[in-house]
Parts: sequence; C-alpha cells; structure tokens
Amino acid sequence: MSPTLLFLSGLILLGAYCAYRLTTAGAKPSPSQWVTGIVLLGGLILDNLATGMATKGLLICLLPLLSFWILMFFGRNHLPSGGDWIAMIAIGLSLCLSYSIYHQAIGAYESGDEFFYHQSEGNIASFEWIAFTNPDTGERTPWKLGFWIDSLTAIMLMVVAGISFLVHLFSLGYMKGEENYSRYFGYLGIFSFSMLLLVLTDNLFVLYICWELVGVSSFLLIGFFINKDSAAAAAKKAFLTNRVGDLGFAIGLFIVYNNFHTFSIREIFDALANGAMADSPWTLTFMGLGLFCGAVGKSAQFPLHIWLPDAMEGPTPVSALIHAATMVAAGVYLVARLFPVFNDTAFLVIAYIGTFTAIMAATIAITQFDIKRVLAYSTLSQLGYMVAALGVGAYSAALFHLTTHAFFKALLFLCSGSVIHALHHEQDMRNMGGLAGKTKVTFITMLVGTLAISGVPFFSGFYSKDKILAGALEMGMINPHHAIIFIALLLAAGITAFYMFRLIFMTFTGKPRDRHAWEHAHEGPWTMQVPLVVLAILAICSGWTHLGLGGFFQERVVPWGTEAQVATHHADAPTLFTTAAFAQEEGTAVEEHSAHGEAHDEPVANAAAMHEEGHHDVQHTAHVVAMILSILVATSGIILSALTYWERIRVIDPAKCARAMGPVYDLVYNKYYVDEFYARTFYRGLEIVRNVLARFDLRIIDGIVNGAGRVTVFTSGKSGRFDLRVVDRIVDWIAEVCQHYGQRIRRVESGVIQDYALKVGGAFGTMVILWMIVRSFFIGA
Amino acid sequence: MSGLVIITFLPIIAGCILALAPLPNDTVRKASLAVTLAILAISIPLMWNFGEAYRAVSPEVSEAANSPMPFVYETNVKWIETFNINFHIGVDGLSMPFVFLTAFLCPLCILASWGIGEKVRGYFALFLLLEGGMIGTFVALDLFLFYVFWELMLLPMYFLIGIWGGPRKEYAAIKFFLYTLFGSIFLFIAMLVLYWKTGTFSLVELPGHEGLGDLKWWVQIALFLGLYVAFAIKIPAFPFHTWLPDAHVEAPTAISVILAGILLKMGTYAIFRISFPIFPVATAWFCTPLAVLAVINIVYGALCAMAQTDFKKLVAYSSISHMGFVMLGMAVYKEEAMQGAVFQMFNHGCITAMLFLLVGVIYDRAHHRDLAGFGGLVKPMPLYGGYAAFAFFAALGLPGLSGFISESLVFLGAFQEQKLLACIGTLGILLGAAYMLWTYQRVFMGPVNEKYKDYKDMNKIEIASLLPLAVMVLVLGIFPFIFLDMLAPTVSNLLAHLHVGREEYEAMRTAAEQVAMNLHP
Amino acid sequence: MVGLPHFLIVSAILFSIGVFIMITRRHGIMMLMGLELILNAANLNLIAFSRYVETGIRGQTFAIFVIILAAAEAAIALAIILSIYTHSAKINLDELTSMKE
Amino acid sequence: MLTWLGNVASLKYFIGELWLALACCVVLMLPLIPKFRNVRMSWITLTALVFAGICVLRLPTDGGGIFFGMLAIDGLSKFFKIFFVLSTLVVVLMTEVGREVPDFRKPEFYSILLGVLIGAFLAASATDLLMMYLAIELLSLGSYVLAGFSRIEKTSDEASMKYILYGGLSTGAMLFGMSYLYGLTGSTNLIAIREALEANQIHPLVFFVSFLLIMVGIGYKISAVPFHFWAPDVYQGAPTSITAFLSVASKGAGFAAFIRIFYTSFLTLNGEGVWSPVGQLDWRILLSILAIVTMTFGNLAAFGQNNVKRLLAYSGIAHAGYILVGAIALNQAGMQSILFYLLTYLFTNLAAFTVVLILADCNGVEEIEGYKSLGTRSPWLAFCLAVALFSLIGVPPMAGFLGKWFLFAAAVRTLDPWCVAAVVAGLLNSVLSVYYYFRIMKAMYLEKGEEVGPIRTHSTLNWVATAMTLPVLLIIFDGGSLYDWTGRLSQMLLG
Repeated sequence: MSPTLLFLSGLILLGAYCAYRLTTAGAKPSPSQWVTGIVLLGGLILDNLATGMATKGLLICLLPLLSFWILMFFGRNHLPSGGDWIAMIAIGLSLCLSYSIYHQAIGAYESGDEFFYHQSEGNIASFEWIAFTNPDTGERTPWKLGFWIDSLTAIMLMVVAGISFLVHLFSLGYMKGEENYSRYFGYLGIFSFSMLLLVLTDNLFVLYICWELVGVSSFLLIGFFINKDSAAAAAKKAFLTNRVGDLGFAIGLFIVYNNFHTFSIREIFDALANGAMADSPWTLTFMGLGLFCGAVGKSAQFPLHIWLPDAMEGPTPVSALIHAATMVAAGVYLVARLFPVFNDTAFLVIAYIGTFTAIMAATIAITQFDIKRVLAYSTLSQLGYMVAALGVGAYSAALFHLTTHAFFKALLFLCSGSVIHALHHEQDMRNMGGLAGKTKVTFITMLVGTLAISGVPFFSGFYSKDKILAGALEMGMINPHHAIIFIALLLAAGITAFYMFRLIFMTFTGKPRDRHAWEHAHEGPWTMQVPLVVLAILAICSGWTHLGLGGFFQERVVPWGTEAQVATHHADAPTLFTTAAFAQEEGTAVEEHSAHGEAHDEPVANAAAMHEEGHHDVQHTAHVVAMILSILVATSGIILSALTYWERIRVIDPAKCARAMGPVYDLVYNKYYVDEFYARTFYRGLEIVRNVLARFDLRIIDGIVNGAGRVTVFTSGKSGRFDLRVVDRIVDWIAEVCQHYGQRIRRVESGVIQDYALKVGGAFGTMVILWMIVRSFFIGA
Repeated sequence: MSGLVIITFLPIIAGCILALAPLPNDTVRKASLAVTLAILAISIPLMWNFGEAYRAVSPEVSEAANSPMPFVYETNVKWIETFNINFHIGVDGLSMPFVFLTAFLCPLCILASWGIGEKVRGYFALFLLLEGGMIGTFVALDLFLFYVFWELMLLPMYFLIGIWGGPRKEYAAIKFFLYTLFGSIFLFIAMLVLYWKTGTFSLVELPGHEGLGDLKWWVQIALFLGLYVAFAIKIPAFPFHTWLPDAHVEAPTAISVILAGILLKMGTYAIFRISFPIFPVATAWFCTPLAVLAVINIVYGALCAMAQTDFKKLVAYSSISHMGFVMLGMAVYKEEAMQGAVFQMFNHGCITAMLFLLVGVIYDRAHHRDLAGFGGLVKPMPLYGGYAAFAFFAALGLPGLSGFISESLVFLGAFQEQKLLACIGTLGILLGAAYMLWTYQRVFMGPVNEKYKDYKDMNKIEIASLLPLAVMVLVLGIFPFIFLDMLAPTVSNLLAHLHVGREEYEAMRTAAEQVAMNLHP
Repeated sequence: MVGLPHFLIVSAILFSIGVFIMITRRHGIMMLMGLELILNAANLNLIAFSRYVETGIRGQTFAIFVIILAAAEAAIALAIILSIYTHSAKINLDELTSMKE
Repeated sequence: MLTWLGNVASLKYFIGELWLALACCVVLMLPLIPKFRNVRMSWITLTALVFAGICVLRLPTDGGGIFFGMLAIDGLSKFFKIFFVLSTLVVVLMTEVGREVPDFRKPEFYSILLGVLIGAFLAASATDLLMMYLAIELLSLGSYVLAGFSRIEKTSDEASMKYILYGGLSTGAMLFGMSYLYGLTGSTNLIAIREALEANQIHPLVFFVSFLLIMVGIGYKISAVPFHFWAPDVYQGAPTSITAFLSVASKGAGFAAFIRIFYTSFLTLNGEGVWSPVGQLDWRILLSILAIVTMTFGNLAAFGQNNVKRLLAYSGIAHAGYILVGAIALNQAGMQSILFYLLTYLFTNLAAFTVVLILADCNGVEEIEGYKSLGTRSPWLAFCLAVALFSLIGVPPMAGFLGKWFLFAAAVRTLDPWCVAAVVAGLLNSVLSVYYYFRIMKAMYLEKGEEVGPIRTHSTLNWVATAMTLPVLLIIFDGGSLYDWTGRLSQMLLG
C-alpha cells in the first residue's frame, strides 16, 4: 500500500503545485499545466484502455520514441516552446502506465497473488520476428520477441520512468534557452525508449539492441554541447569504451546462440535448468564473462570505467538520469536478469571487479574538485557495490541498492545541477562555499541525498548498503579467502561518507570563495525544485521495509528459479535468501568445477552443507555484524570529513595531508593514470598499426616496385606531377614494365631493311637449331 | 514480355536514345529520372510478388539438395545455338533484392547528379547504360550472358569516372578497368572449361551437372580459385582492393554510390551465384581460407580507413571492411550467416550510398574532402549533421538500423563454425565505431570552422536523394524479416547443395588421410 | 656422276649467298641481286627435283613462272629505287630510316 | 580420287576473277582515251567489285577443284573471296574520298588494287604450290606498288622499298621451301603432297626446314613474329587506305594461304573435325609459341607508340597472334572461329582505319596528341573509334569479344596444354592491350586539346565509318547465325 500512497501523494502534490501556479500565473494556462493535465487524464484513460500487459509495455516504450521522432522532425521550427511538452506528455504517460504495472505488482505482492511471483507467467507478450532453421531439431523456429514483466521489471520501469520524468521536469528549467532545446528533449525521448524497452524485453537480442541504443543516446547527450571539443571527445570516448564492453557482450551472445539457438531468456534458462552445457563448464564461464563484459562497459566497472567521469561533459540532468540513475545501472540489471547463466567462476570475477571498482573510485573521489566528477566517481563506486553484491550472490540487495541509489544519486546530481545553475555554470568546488543560506531547498535535499548515500540509518541507502555488506560478510564467513571483499566494501562505505560530506561542506558551508557568484546565486524555478523534493522524499523512504520497498525487494525480487526455496525459507528467514541462491548456484556447478582447486571446493561444500542445516545462523550473525560495522564506518567517515572540511570545527588541513601523502596523492588525483596508460598502449598501438597498414597498403600491396613514378607519364597523361609515393602501384608497375620492355622490344624495328633480313635469318636459324636439339633430346633418342 | 526483360533493356534503349537525341540538358535530366523511376515502378511489383511466386516453384527443404535451383520470372530465348548459349534471365531470392536495389539507387543517383553541368547528355546516357548492365548482370542465368553484362558495365563506368571524375580521374578509371578486365580472364577460362565439360552455360543446369562429376579435384579447385580472383577483385577482397580507394576518390558522387552500392555486390553475388553452386566441393575446401581472408578484409579495411585523411577514401576503405562481413558470412555453412551476408550486401548498398551522398554534399560546397579541414559543421548545417549522424551510426552497426541485423547474423552464424575468426572479426565492429565516430567528431563536432559557418544546409534535391535510403535502412532495421523471408528459401536451397558438396569433400579427405595412413603407418 | 645432291648443294650455297648479300649489302641494287640469287636457287632446286624425283615437267613449269615473276619483281623494285633516288638522292638503304623506333 | 574440272568447264566458277581482270584492264586503259579522261574510275571499280561479289556469292561451296586441281571451289575460298571483296570495297571508298592519292593517279591505283584482289582470290582458292606462289606474288607485287602511292612521297617510297625487299626475301624463302617440299613429295598439288607425306618416310630435318621456310613466307603475310618487321614501317608510310587494306585483306589472304597449305598438306583430318599433323612433325608447339610471342610482342611494342597508324600496325601483329590460337586448335571449330574472327576484325579494323583516315587525310593528324577532345569535336567519329577499340580489346558486347570468345573456346576445347597456355596468354594480352588502346580513348574523351570546334570530315567517310561500326555493335545480337554461316563456309577441299 505504501508505495502507492507515496506515488499518488507525489502526483497530487505536483497537481496542487500546478494549480497554484495556474492561479497565480494569470488567465492563460501555461504549457506545463496543460502537460500535467494531459498526463494525468491520459494516464487514466490509457490505463483503462490498455488492459493487457503487452499493450501497456508497448505504449510505455513507444510513447517516448514517438516523442523523439516528432521532436526530431518538427521540434525546432514547428512546435511552440520547442515541443518540450510533447516529451513531457510522452514520458508522463509512460510513467503512469509503468505505475499501473508496478501497482499491479505491488498489489499482487500484498495480496499474495502469484502473478508477478511466478515469473514464468511474466513472459506475456511475443512477436515472431526472423526465423531460422534450428540445427538441433531441423525445424524453422522464429525468434520470439516479447516482454518479460515480473517484479524486477516492474520496479525497474518505475525507477526509469520516474526518474526520467523528474529529469524532464528539471530540464525544463535547467535547459531553458539552450540552443537545440527541443533536440535535447528528443534525445531524452530516445533514451527513455531504449532504457524502458531494455528492462521490458525478454529477449537477449533485443536487450542488446537497446543496450547499444542507450549507448547512442548517451553519446548524443554527452555530446549535446556539440561545438565544444571536450564534449565531442567525451561522447566519442564513452561510446567507444562501451563498444569494447559490447564486443564481449556480443561474443557472449554468440556463445549463447551457438549453444541454445535462441535468444529468449526464458528458453535459455529452461535449457540450463535441463542440464544444457553441464558438460562444458568453460564455455559457460566464457559465456558468463562475455555477457558480464557488457555490464563492465555500461556500468563503468574497472577497467572500462574511464568514460564515466568524462561523460559529465553532458548537461547535468542528463548526468543524473543516464550517468547516475538508470543507464549505468543497466549493467547491474543485465547481470541480475541473467543471474542463472553465470557460474561460480564468473561470479567470483564479478565480485572482485565490483569490489575493486568500488574502492578505487571511492579513493579517487576524495581528491577531485569538480562537483560533478566527485559524484561521477561516487557513482562508479556505488555501481561497484552493486556488481560486487551480485558477485557474492546478494541478488536482491544489489537491486535494492540499484533502486535506492537511483533515487539518491539522481537527487544528488540534480542538486549539483541546481548548484551549478545557481552559480552560472561553475563546477569547481574550490570556488563554491556558503551556499546553504542562498539555496535552501537545494541544500536540504542534497543533505538528504548525502545522508542516504553515506549509509546513515533511516535513510534508504543505509538499508540497501547494509544488505550488500551483509551478503559480502556472509560470503566472507563461509569462505574466508574472500573476506577481502567485505573489508574493501566496508572501507569504501567509510570513504563514501567522507567524500560526500566533503562535498557538502565545501559547497554549502564556510565562506563563499567566489563572492560575485555567491551574490548572484539563486534557487531555480519550480520545475527544478519539485523534482528535488520528490527525490528527496524517495531517498529517505524508499528503503523502509514497510512503507518503502524493502519488503518488496526481499520477497519478490529474487533470482529466477529460486522462488521455491525462497517461498519455503522466507517464512522463517524473511531477510536472508542470498546465500541460498549462491549456494544453489555453487551446488549446480560443483561437480564440473575443479579449475578453482581446493580453495574453492571447500566453500562450495560448506555452502551446500550450510544450506542444509544452519545457514540461518550465519545469515543472522552477518546481518547484525554488517549493520553495526556499516554504521560505525559511516559515522567515522562523516566525523573525519567534518573535521577536515567543516570550517567551524576544522582540525585537519587537507592540503597538508595531500602533501604528506606525496606520490600516493598524485597517483590517486590522476585517477591511477589509467587514461594515460590506455593512451600510451592501446591508442598509440592502434595508431602505429593503422599507419603502418595504410602505408603498407599504398606501398606494398599497391606498388610492388618502388620508383615507379615514371609511369605517371603514361597514367596521368600530364607527366609525373602527382606525388610519387601515391602513384607507385602494382598496376602502374605492370604498365611501367610493359612500357619499358615495349621500348626495348620495339628497338628491333631499326628501320634498316638489312637488319630485318638478318633478324629473320637469325630467327629462322635459331628455330632450326632449337628443333634439332629438341628432337635429338626427346624424340630422336 | 516479362518485367525483367523490360527493366533490363529499357535503360539501355533509353540510354541510346538519349545519346542520339539532341535534347536540352534539363530535359535530359528529367527524362533519365523518369526512366529510372519507371524501372523502379516496374521492379516494385516484381519484388512484391516475388515471395509467393518463388515459394510456388521452390522444392521442399528435404529435397532441395537434389533438385535444381528454382527461378522465377524466367525468359529463355535461344541466342547462339551452336554453343547452346541462351538469353536466359530470371531471378531468385539472391538476385531479386539486388535488382530492386539497383532500381532503387539509380533514381537517387540521378538526383545526386543533377548538378552535373558538363556533357550532360553523355553522362546520363552512360548512366542509363550502366543501369542496364547492372540489372542484366543480376538477372542473367546464362554464364555467357552474365559475362557479357559483367563486362558491359565496365565501358560506361570507365567513361563516367574518366570524364566526370576528380583530378586523377584518368588514372583511377583505367585502374578500375584493368583490374576488372584482368579478373574476368579467369571467368572467361572457367566458363570455357565448364562449357566443354557440360555443354551448357546455363546457371540452372550447371550446378550438379553430371558432366562435372569427372572433373578432377584439382581442376575444380583451380577453376574455383580462378573465379574467386575474378570476383574478389570486384568485392574487393584483400589483396585485390587497391583499385577501390582510387576509383572512389576520383569518381563523381553518384558513381561512387553506384560503385559501392551495386558494383561491389556483384563480386559476392557472383560467388553466390556461380562459384558456390557449381563447385560445392571446392567451396568446402576453400571456406576456411575464405573466412580468414574475410577477417583480414574486415580488420585491415577498418585500420586503413582509420588512417585516411580524405573523407571519401575513408568511406571507401570502410566499404572494404564491410564487404569483409559479407565474405565471412559466405564462408560458413550457416543459414544465419548466409542470409546475413546477403542482407549485409543489401544494407551496405544503402548505407554506403548514404555516406557517399553525404560526402558529395560537403564536397559540392567546400570543394575538398580533407577531414582535418572541417569542424563543427552541425551548427551551420544541422540537417546535414543529422543525416550524417544517422548514416554514420548505420555504418557502425547501430542496432535498430539494418546494418546491425546483417552484421550480427553474420557473426552469429560465423561463430558456430569459426569461433576464433568470428571473435577477431568483431574487432572490425569496434574499429568501425572508432573511425566513424572519430570522423564524425572531426567533421561535425567541435568548434565551428569560420570558413564554413555560412554554408547552406542541404537543399531539397539532396534531401530527396538521402531520405529514401534512410527510411529503407530504418525499416529494414526494425523489420528485417521483410527481406529475410524473401531470401530464406533460396539460401536454404543453396545450403542444401553446399552441404552435399561438403560431405563429399569430407569423404574425400578422410579417404586421402586413410591412404596417407596406409603409406606411413 | 652428277646427281641430285650436287644440285641441291649448289642451290643451297646460292641461297645462302643470296641471303648473305641481302643482309650485308647496303646498296639497293645489290640487294635486288641477292634476291635474284635466292629465287634462282629455288629454281635450281625445282628443276633438279623435276628431273630426279618427279620425272615430269611440273618443276620446270614452276621455274619458268618464277623467272617471270622475278623479272616483274625486279622491275618494280628498280622503279621504286629510282623514285627514291630522284626524291632524296639516296641509294644506300640503311640511310632510309625515317621510320623506325 | 577427285576429278578435276578441265579448263573450259572451270570457267563458270571463275567469272568473278574474270570480271575483276576485265575491270582491271578497263580502269587502266580508259583514261587513256581522252573522252573518258574525267570519268571517275571509282565507279567502274565499285561496279566490278559488286559484280564480282555477286559472282562469288553464287559460287557453290562444293565445286571441287578447277583448272585441273589448281584452284578449289569450296566454302573456304568463298568466304575469303567475300571477305576480300568487302574490304576492297571499303578501301576503294576510302581512297576515292581521301586525298592521299592524287586524282590523276587513281586509275592506276584502282587497277593495281583490282590486280591485288585477284591475287588474294587466287590465294584463297589455290590448291597447288605453283598457284599459291603465283597468287602470293601477285598479291605482294601489287601491294608493293600500292604502299608507295602516298602524296607524302618520302616515307611512302621508303615503305614501299622496305616492303618489296622484305617481301622478296620472305617469298623467296618460301619458294625455296616449296621447292624442297616438291622434292620431298614429287608433287605440287597440296592434296597429293599430303598423301605423299603420309605414305613415305620423310627426312624430318628437311621437312622441318621446308615447313619453316614456308612459314617464313606465310608469317610475313600475316605479320607474325619474327617475320613481322616490315609491318610497322610499311603501315606508317603507306597511304592510310592501303594500310587498312594491308591490315585486313592482305592479312586475310595470308591466313587463307596458311589454312590452305597447312590444313591441306601438313595435317590430316581424322575423325570429326579434328586434324593431326603428318610426318611426325608436331608443329603445334612451335606455332603456339609463335602465337604467344606474336601477341605479346605486338602488344608490348604498341606501348608508348604515338603514331596511330603504327600503333594499329602493332595491334595488327598482336591480332595475328590471337588468330593463330585458333589455328593451333587444329579442329573445325578453330578454323570456323578464325573465319569469324577475321570477319569481326574486318569491320572493327576498317572502322578504326576510316576514322584514322579522316583525321589523317582531312586534318593531317596522325599522332595521338591530335586525337585530344575528339569526343566533343566529333562525337560520332569518336564513338566509332571507341567502339572499334573496345572491339579490338575484346570487351563485350562488341564483335571483337565474340570473335575472341569463339577462338579461345575452340582452343580450350582441345585441352592441350599448349593451347590453353596460348589462350591464357591471349587473355592476358587482351588486358595488356587496354593500356595502349586506352591512350587513344583517353585522348579522345578525357583530355582537352588545344583545338576546338568540329573537325573536317567527309560525309561518305562518315557513312563508311558508320557502316563498319554498326556490325561491330550488332553482331552480338545474332552472333550465332553468323558463326553458323562461317561454319558452313569453313568446309574445304581436302581430297
């Protein structure tokens, strides 16, 4: 009941605010009021009309696409106020329909209905696309494209559509007056379309399509300030880095198709459950790792994390939507969606990569001064958290964190956008300070977001982070070899609290460092404030077990195929099922898996045993310990931060610390030189190879013999004016050789008749002699 | 008279009339546009009814290996009886799309050539002649006829590049001519040998002809390789590709479009149509080397494209890379890959056509193509920037656009046979994205170059030549089955033939190994 | 006894001398004489063969025709040489090289 | 054993030659009568040619031997006679309109030309060594004179001089070879010679020498390497119409003689249209090497050649090489394809030479330089020349392609390695030849000359060029019937 109420109250709030504006603004309703009206009304109508899930799903994703096309074709010149209202209506309607699905899911959860529970029923719409002959059965089987709507989808829809809507709203104010204003909303439309379809689809191929499409929309939006060099470079970098990950994804898909001859996720799961690929564990591992590569790229995990900080070149609302809340979480969604596909080796890799990213990004975030970059590294770190959670098997914790993170990180970004807006596009924190009084709404909401991300109790982030830490600790307890994961994540949590409060202190407290900017600082229009408030509310309550989503996640967002166990277990252990899932995974993989050696066999055995008897205790202990520890580190992080950056109680000088750290600080400040490393190795290598090859193409393939420039006399007609290097090519070479020998051969035409006679006589004599020789050798003998 | 006959000869006759009739330039332009549109109009119903007609004559999948390859819309007239040469034309799923593609691209190219101001009559007459040659090549079902059309295209092409081309046009034109003529030597010899073995030139009768049964394996392979060289030059496959950058760079825009859009397809089309069905055993022998060459094409072309500074040359090298996908798809015995390969041929035709048209747009304004010389073009020319973005993304295989479908089908099929090669081949996708985006960045993004800030955006004719292609790319990207369903029965038939050949080859190899084992126990 | 071989040897020598003259002499008239030697070598052959091999008159007839043709050829050649001489006052053929590579 | 027709009975098959002989005399004599001084002799010549043509067309293809076995009335001779009449017709038209030959010398010119034509007729049908020798001499003697007919006296005389000495040497050598052949077999009749060669044990060396000596004479006529030296100089120096005549009719006569002598005497027909050499002399290898060398030489030498006539001379050498490929196939198809090729070559080459004549004669242009921007200055002539050049390369759909196709098809059919090698060489050479043919093409279309405005031309010549070009373009549509026709005419009297 509670989320419903929350949502409705939010909408009512919005409506009330609009009504207020309507009365104050004058007789004529403004476009935004029209939008609100149409969205509310249209949502109601569509919700009633579109009774089937499939229709709803289609409408959800196609409406933003429609808005994209309309805006791209007509937005600029033909629509009033750049057509922003079209985008608003489209995403608003999508949000309403998403809510309708979500409402059903929540309703089902509360009433104990099984519809969203048995995800086998989730695959409810399908469309036959292209067909090929299946070599196993010899039948022509079409690729079925459809929607898979289960609890995970429902919650993802809500997150994506909700934040997208709020970002649209925020952008109305933030992007006002920008050139290509309507194109911006068009891009948001294509992004929303692809992201929504990404979470709706039941087909890996379509998922890959959307995967790339969100990449493209990200490219377009990062490069939105298209005439800025840095933006163009960042956009390209983002797309290409993602493409590297996508290559792995693609290869994973090849393996999938090669083994299952289908892309339907359901069919793949069924086949796996029936023991397909049981005898080829390495293939399974490769497949999992390949698919995970996609996640590494999209969720900016090490080593492909380099694009995300640069992506902050885009408009801030975009950073909030794409590069914080939704698109970057797609990687996590992918791993979660394909959870049964990964085997334990893959999971281990996933866990370590996530952990490493979490701690690495957190350390970098301490040293950064660009407000958006700090948030970007924080995003990296949090994504690492989620990935690590999936790696250790804390499935629902990861998705729970994904959701809460989406809210508070979107909030943080929008707040930073508000700050930047207030300071007229100043992003360096060293030039901020003392804004708390000037921009109250922003300050309070940003503080809420910071508390949430820091893991302070009663804020949403606390709950989800706590679950992740608990999962990691469990894993560490079962298998001490991997306890490092827990320790690193714990450390990262502390650092997160530290640098986030550093941000707050540097931005909002103390004396304004740029007096002029400070004086002109102001709060944005209502369109910018409303999203902040809504997100702040969500950042607080979405984690609560009863009023928020906590319970829903615990019980309903579970890996495919584990409902049975969960159903029996969560009656007595409602919070803990992750190990069960993990243990089961390990159990299925235990026989074939020997490559990991002794070290890994042990926990598997342990886990299986534990699953049988006493895992309950472990889980309980882990939960309690993790909670205490996480509160401890968060608190210490905040205190340390305050001591360093809050001018009122400052005792530590950050500059001195930095100097004391010396090379370590430099290393971290320069982001571990990963970019530089890539530039020196891959880019440089590529450059060398391509130049060598291009030259090879010109010189060797195309010009066996050098110095053939003379041929230009023949080929160009106008003597060798052209660059000799360009011209020496094989064809010319032939021409030249022919020309050359032609000249020589022609010299027999001396013009002297005696000469001719001599040559004929010579030829005649030669022939006779040759014939005699040949004859005596071959025939005469 | 069948529609195919009309669309084959209409352009040729119209071209001759245009060449002879002293019409004013503008009338010539309009007349040729009308002719090409008429051809398009005729080809649409042919395309529309094709699926049904083909299914009616197509054998059951289980019998496909033993029955001759079916064709529709056939016309068969005796021509040179002594040699059993017939004027035999018809289409199947392999050729129909390309007949349509030709008919589809030609009006757009006419539009793109609207600005040709020199020797207008000659240009359009030759262009129509070229169209006739191209359609003829795709519909010919007689090897001799095929050869005639194949060579017939060379003549107008030579002049179109040589007269209306860029600064080094003469060089490029003759290089193109020589390369192709050189290649056709092998086709010529192979044709003769085939004829004296079987007594027929019919592409319908030749596959599986009993006269070929006693052809020694090495003769088969030699002929196959000869044909491969002939066709590889057209594709163009490494290392026979060097004519392409030159020809493209020098050719006028519309001719580049035709060259990349249709002529390159003829190489792979001919392999599908001639090499594969007639020499299934040699195909089995050659499929791995072919896949290796394909991957070389992909990666090599992409890397070379990266190093280019000339916009058009870059697109030319990207063509080499993209045709590598086609070759890769051909090299594996998989339905997905083969359909993907044919689909890729079609898509590449549309996408590269767009790219060349786009290059033409800027070349018309700036009169140079140096990538380093542009920058920030989106600002003065937003529409141009938008179309370019669309085309670039289509070329780098963006999902939702048709190129992606074909490339992924190729890889899905290829991976089943050649895992490592397919993985290396995917590098081409990455590199493709790299050079395409880099180009886009250099030309369209970044600070506005002062020199170009007053450029006019695309005019109506330019839009008219690009829009249909964009729509085609988008529609086929979302509904590829429109195309693939048409193709599927033909590909299955071909595959059935090929599989028989492969089994034969495997048996031969096993036998040879047995012998070797016995010799060296 | 003089037999066929003797004739053949003589004719072969004549032929060789004729060719030799044509190769070495620069004077137009001398070359014509070489040509005559070649033709007469053939005549000698023909007649000898007609006497020793065929024992008919075919060879002799042939020879008579050749003599006539040789005369005609010489006449034409002389006329041309004359014409060249009147135009360019040259009689040595190796100087006549306005057309060559 | 064949029955030879007697002298009187033979006459009815000899009317064509008689007509020509009569015309020859009339054309020579008539201007001597003051009243007829100003009559255009070309009309009489043309009439005579047309009459002769009609007579030739009425000839049977199986008339047997006439004049006691001196001449054969068979398909082969009929074909070649048609071929000669056609080419002579064009040459007469070219000469009449052109200004290379001064008007007052035209009667003699035509008279000699008709004489040469009679020689060619005889060469096509001679079945006796004596007749063959006489025919070739008749052909040659006239040609020597004709080559010297140009207004540009110096080069023309020089060409004539070289031609006659070179020709004399070659025919002399051939005669010497013939004498040996006569000695070996005791007969001068070609059929009898073959029978003798088959029956008796023959000294191989002597036979080879005599074969080679005959080859010298034939090779000189068809301008095959290494007997080709005269060709470039003579082609360049002679009047263009005579160059055309030499490159078509004279070469055709050479091939007629070649087929006559080699296929009748040195080969024996065994089985279905397949010949094999007699007397243990497998000269196929020799000839295929000769063919390869000839075409390669011709093409290479044409590279960088700036004089169009000389360039076409080399091209003619190369084409002799291609035709020899048909000859070494040693089968009916090969012979048939030689005839077909010659026919296409006739149209192609005459089309090219007509355009060359127009440029040389009306505009004084013989170098490639002068062909610049011909495409705009005279589109139609440029088109005719382009078609001819494409046909010479052998690009479809020109007639030359079909000709090459049939030639090489016949050679590949034997599957003899030497034949296949020759075919491969021929194809490679076709590609090579693109280089120099396209220099003309490039000049015409791709390059801008200094001179603009239409070139001077003559309507008759335009029509001739058109008449020669159209068949080149159109033969492809019904190449089959033409090929069958040459097939019917490739039957020859073999005994």
